[in-house]
Amino acid sequence: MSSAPDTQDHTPPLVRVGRFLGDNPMIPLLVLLAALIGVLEIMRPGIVSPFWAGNTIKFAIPLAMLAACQMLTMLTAGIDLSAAVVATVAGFVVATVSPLHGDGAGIAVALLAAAAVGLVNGFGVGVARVHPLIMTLGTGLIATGCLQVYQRLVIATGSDIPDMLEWLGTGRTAGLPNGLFLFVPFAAIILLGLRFTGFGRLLFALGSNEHAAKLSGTRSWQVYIALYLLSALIAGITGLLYVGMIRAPSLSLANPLLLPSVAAAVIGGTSIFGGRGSYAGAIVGALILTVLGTLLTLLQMPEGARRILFGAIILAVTALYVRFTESR
Amino acid sequence: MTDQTDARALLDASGVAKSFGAVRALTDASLSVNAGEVVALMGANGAGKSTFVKILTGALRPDRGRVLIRGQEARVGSPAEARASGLVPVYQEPSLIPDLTVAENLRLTDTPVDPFRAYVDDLGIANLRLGALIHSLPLATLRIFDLARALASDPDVLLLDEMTAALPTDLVERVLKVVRARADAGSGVIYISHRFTEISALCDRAVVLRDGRTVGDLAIEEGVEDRVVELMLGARIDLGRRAGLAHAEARTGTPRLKVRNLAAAPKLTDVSFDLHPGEVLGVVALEGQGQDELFDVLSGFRRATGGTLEVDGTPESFGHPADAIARGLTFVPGDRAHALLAERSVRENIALPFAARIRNWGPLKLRHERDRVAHAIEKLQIDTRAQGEVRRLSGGNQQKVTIGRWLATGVETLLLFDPTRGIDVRTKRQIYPLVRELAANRSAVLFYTSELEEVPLACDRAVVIFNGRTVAEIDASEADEQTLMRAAYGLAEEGAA
Amino acid sequence: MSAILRAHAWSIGLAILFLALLGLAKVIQPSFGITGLESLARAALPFAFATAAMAVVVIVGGIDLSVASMMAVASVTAAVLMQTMPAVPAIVITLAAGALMGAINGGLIVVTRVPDIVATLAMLFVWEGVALLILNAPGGTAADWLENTIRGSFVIPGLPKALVLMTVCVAVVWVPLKRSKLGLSIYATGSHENAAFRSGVAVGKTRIAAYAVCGLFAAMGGLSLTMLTGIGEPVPGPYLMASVAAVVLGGVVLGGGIGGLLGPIIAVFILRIIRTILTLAAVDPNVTTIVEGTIMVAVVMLGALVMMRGRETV
Amino acid sequence: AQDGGYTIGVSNTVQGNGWREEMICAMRAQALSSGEVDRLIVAHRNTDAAGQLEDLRNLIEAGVDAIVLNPANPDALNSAIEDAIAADIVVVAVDQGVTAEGAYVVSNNQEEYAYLGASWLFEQMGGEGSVVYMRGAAGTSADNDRDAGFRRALEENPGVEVVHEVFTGWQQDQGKQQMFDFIATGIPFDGVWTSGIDNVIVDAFLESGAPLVPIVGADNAGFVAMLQDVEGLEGAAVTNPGSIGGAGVAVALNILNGNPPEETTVLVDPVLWQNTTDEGREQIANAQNPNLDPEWPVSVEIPGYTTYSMDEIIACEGPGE
Ligand SMILES: Nc1ncnc2c1ncn2[C@@H]1O[C@H](COP(=O)(O)OP(=O)(O)OP(=O)(O)O)[C@@H](O)[C@H]1O
Ligand SMILES: Nc1ncnc2c1ncn2[C@@H]1O[C@H](COP(=O)(O)OP(=O)(O)OP(=O)(O)O)[C@@H](O)[C@H]1O
Ligand SMILES: [Mg+2]
Ligand SMILES: [Mg+2]
Repeated sequence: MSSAPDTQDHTPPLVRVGRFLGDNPMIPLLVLLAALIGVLEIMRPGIVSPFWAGNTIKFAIPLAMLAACQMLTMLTAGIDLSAAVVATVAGFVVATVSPLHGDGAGIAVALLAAAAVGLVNGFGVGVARVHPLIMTLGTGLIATGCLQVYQRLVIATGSDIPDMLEWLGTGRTAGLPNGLFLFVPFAAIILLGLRFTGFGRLLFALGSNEHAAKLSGTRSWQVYIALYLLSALIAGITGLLYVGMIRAPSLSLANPLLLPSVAAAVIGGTSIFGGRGSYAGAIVGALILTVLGTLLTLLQMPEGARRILFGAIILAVTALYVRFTESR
Repeated sequence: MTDQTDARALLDASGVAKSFGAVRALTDASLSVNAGEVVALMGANGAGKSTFVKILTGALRPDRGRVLIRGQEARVGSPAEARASGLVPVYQEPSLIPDLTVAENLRLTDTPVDPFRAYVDDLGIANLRLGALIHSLPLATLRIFDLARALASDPDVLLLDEMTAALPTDLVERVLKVVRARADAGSGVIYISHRFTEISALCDRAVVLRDGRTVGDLAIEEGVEDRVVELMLGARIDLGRRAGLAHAEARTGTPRLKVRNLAAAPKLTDVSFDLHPGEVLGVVALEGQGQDELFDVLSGFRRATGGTLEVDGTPESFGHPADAIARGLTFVPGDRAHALLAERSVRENIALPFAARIRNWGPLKLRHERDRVAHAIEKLQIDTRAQGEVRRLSGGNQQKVTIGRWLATGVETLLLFDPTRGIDVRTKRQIYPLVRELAANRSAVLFYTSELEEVPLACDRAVVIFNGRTVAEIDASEADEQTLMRAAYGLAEEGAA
Repeated sequence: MSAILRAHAWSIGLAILFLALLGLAKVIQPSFGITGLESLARAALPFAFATAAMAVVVIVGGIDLSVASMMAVASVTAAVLMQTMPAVPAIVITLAAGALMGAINGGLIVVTRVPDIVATLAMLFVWEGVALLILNAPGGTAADWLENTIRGSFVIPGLPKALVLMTVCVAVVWVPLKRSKLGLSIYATGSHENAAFRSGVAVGKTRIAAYAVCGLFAAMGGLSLTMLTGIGEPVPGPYLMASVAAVVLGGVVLGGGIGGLLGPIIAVFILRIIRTILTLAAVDPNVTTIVEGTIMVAVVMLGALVMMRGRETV
Repeated sequence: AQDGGYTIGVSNTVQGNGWREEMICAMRAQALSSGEVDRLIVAHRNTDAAGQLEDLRNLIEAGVDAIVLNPANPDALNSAIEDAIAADIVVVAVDQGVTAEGAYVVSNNQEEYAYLGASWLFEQMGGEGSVVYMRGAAGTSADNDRDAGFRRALEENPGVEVVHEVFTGWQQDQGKQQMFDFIATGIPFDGVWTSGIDNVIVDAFLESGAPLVPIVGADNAGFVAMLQDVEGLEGAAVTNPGSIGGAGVAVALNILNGNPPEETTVLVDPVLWQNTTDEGREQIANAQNPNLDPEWPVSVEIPGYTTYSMDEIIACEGPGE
């Protein structure tokens, strides 16, 4: 993507600021987030309160978790389009199995279902060498079909969401959503895992140059299977959290989160061509999208104009980010 | 220098500067070339040669500097514009489009086919297929096509960036002849290479870059090499002597590698040799004699179709490079694009093999990694100014990273495929002792090189492959270029080892 | 000859698969015949244009997630215009609007240097919004004669007019383009952008042109929706994922530089006939979704396998 | 094997929401319980009007005797419907009307649905104050019809103003988040009208601790349960039975058997159950069904049309399964 001739800035201070921001890509993202919050506060004075912050974080958590699926797979130049469906499946399954067999069994079955999709994805991508986009699109369809078949069997069982998940999804501790009890350790594992484990290294390596990784002794199919399994499990856990949060196990529960999860990852600086990305960026990306959603909900204008604004802001945010971080 | 910037100058650049973020690739580079002249652009790895060429041909925009074409101030904004004003480059990395055919690549640059065909012929590539897809062709052929395409577009100034680095000796000779003829016909040529034999055979003048600055402009004459090297490196070094090699021990006991009648269809038909611990075995071959296949088989990238391979006395057949690595065979490929994680740091590139196995997927041993990587960087003198992303390193430094990886890991058997390709003279002189040192520590090294002069400098003996078969085994003490060349052309008397 | 065969091996394989599936449809429903083919061609129309649109940008090394949204804009634009003006100028304006939308997408990608997938994801919302502003509920109208241009057979029975129209529309744009220098530049840019730039290709302009062609095809897709339904619908249909799937099934490589339009369009027909067959066989609709997903994955897997074999023996 | 031995085709363009799933199950149950249907071919997926045209033509190809469809749009499907009628296939549109000549319509009255609920809500608010208007999916026919009904009620209550209008896209998570967002602004309001995304709205109040205001929703199991159980919630459920699909199948069979309805359009008018009167509470208690999927409407039958039992619709099995 870097073939256009350079347009070098001649003003040294600007260059220096640009270089600094380029080395710390989180800063422009955080500035953009702060700017959006500022606009929101100006638009609706008084809205930015601890209560609002709690809400925003609460809704950003599942998005950020699904964005982890996208970010991790994108590191290897892949994508996981089945993530949202897997989350939905997990949410629906836990809500329908728990009343019959207990909460533990519900959660276990839900995660097993998620893992099954992940294994199939990993096999398809890593062994059969199907393009991840097609593979996960296909398994997403298959999982949706299976969910529909399954729901016909459980119409009469009713649904019940395990208390633990409701506590996690809707409860607050000291004003902050309980989801953070899940999310903070989760984010820490992803952040540290990417930097300081061999597996993390391999994800970057596969995305950057699979041939080189092979040359160095990596059996890439092992990495792919582990990766897509991991991604599906993350999606499954997200589904559990989400059903606890929305408390309505619908057949399309988390599906609307698919495109936003991709957006959150790429706004956060993950390259879909692999080899580059950070989870911290994806988390901020999820927050930006959530705040943007609020902003637009509260803007009273025709729905069409709202969507145009949404798209335009996403584009502007990423364009600015690209400007800042591209050290040329 | 002023006397050369007369109206005769086809191209005259001065005061060119270019920074990439914090890296100042060029600070004050200048160069001029006249009609009928071949000017060598010389400098150590990372001196800024490629960057200079890219600026002259519009692939990069300079921060500062002035470029005159035939005395006229020119602003070359893109490679297309450069072509239009008669500046035609062959870049260090192939610039042919991988998924298009040869013919389509020609059409893309409006290159006439007939002269192209004629040049390809002159350059020694037989049976040109215009319908062949670029990505199916070997690197050396692509370099030749790149050059023939440039020549066919009838350039005023031809800029060749390490055009010959990936070529075997026979093709290099032809390239030199054709380029010389082109200059004699009135073009100006800017020629980049790290090989002094080529420079003295071809060039009229040498412009030397050091750290992005032009530090010399001298006529090529007897004994100029020392002067150039001194300018390039800012210090004296010794050329062309076997750098205090310890002699290999007697070749007794089980060989590390025992290769018998190895074949990999279609090119490799019958190769046999032994490689013992503590020795460096050279492999000599012209382009396309099966040496690529040999290294692929040994490194686990493809299975042999015949013959046997024994490692420390046990027969092996590798299905994956991981198998080869598990048996201690590590491979440095010729094409660094295949070996590097372009967007990742030098450190991650070097440490890559550490994480490969499932049992190393857990937490990294950071201390250990840091030490090993630092050691490799120091041994190879890798220029780490742009270490955040390997693709920002100069070509030569990228090459060093591919070798450094295995130095950091520790090796039993190292398979080196043309490791000094595009590496500057100083580093080469560092690599030979390094290879010797590995051997001294009871590693075994298989060393293919396209530069015959390297064989006596680094190897204990050499096997020569011709037409997919080993046709000669020559001891280092007898391995002068003449002998090797005769054998490589299949003219040797001796039978296979 | 054999070179041509090899170059189109994938498309030929797909065509054989399609014919086999047609045969299967006939077996399941013996009355399946000319009207069946006509319905199939009509059903394939919007998908084929969406797929052609997607294929062009995938070949140039990008992707356009806003294809379905641009189709919606074109559909409502045409339906609204035809309320007040004759069909021909309305169609011309719609096509121009499509090319403009595509060029805007491409221009934004080139100027902002935002990766294609993000930029077009953002534009997906923008065009969706534009469609809603033009028409906030399904409405508008289409000239009556338009429907007849895709209804029935052309000259010989069994050659659906819809198929003829689609072939003509795609060919008129694509064939000259592919033969031109611009077409070559599109493939070059998709294959290796840096090498293309160094070979003198104006990479940015090429990319914008490819997106403009994508927009043009998307507008044709939108028009075909209006022709099929007689109205304009502001909500994008399910054409985004379907077009990506067909493009990949059709042998175009995500990442660029390889493939054409023939394979993807045959792939569209395969995906459509599978649905017809499943309906004819009265398969449970939930199972239908599973079968569709499985077939998509299986075909690509099989293709990868065949390709691997092919490469080893060559 | 049974009396009629008919083949019936079903076409539906929204998959994965409880209302539509109930509609499909009602069709299956009615086809089975009628004993006159051999085969039910169901084309049930997420698609647009053009996709529904494809499905309709596939059903015609499959040689069905009747098609029961939930149209994506009243005007867009005419060409295929006309083809079907020309092929002597009985066409019955459910839930929404179609404009094609010769097609029968058994429809929930969407405009009335909105009008009824909104009128109750505005009355509950005392004819004045601010209302939060949570619509369905932008750009769809059903949402547009409901908007017309809502606006009519609004005109009749000049003291009421819409303080916040937003599209939920008929998505539970969106609706919930949007409600949270609005509660966070602190702007006061006196009532909420929802287009069927209802229980999550009540949830948003409960979770955020905001004081409850009157809420109008649909007769979804989850919401109806809340009307009964949630302390301090004033609300009303407007019926919008998904079982209309069963009625559609019944009407189609009647036509096939030579008993067409008098009018080609049969509108099923909605009923409102409120939890503020004793009578209403009784209706709610009767309708309530805690076992049902919370997204399913509790009015699983349409008296006079459907003949299946509760168990049969929940079994969701059609003939030949
Ligand atoms: N895109 C880039 N970003 C950052 N640094 C760069 C970039 N391109 C080149 N450099 C740096 O500029 C310096 C000069 O590089 P250049 O490629 O011109 O060297 P060179 O003289 O061609 O070396 P070699 O002989 O190894 O090819 C190097 O330090 C290199 O790392
Ligand atoms: N227009 C550009 N803007 C920014 N970076 C560029 C541009 N063109 C090339 N580069 C970068 O410069 C670096 C060196 O480029 P490349 O590898 O193509 O050069 P090269 O001719 O092979 O030189 P060398 O072998 O010295 O590296 C690469 O990282 C490449 O991405
Ligand atoms: Mg260089
Ligand atoms: Mg360089």
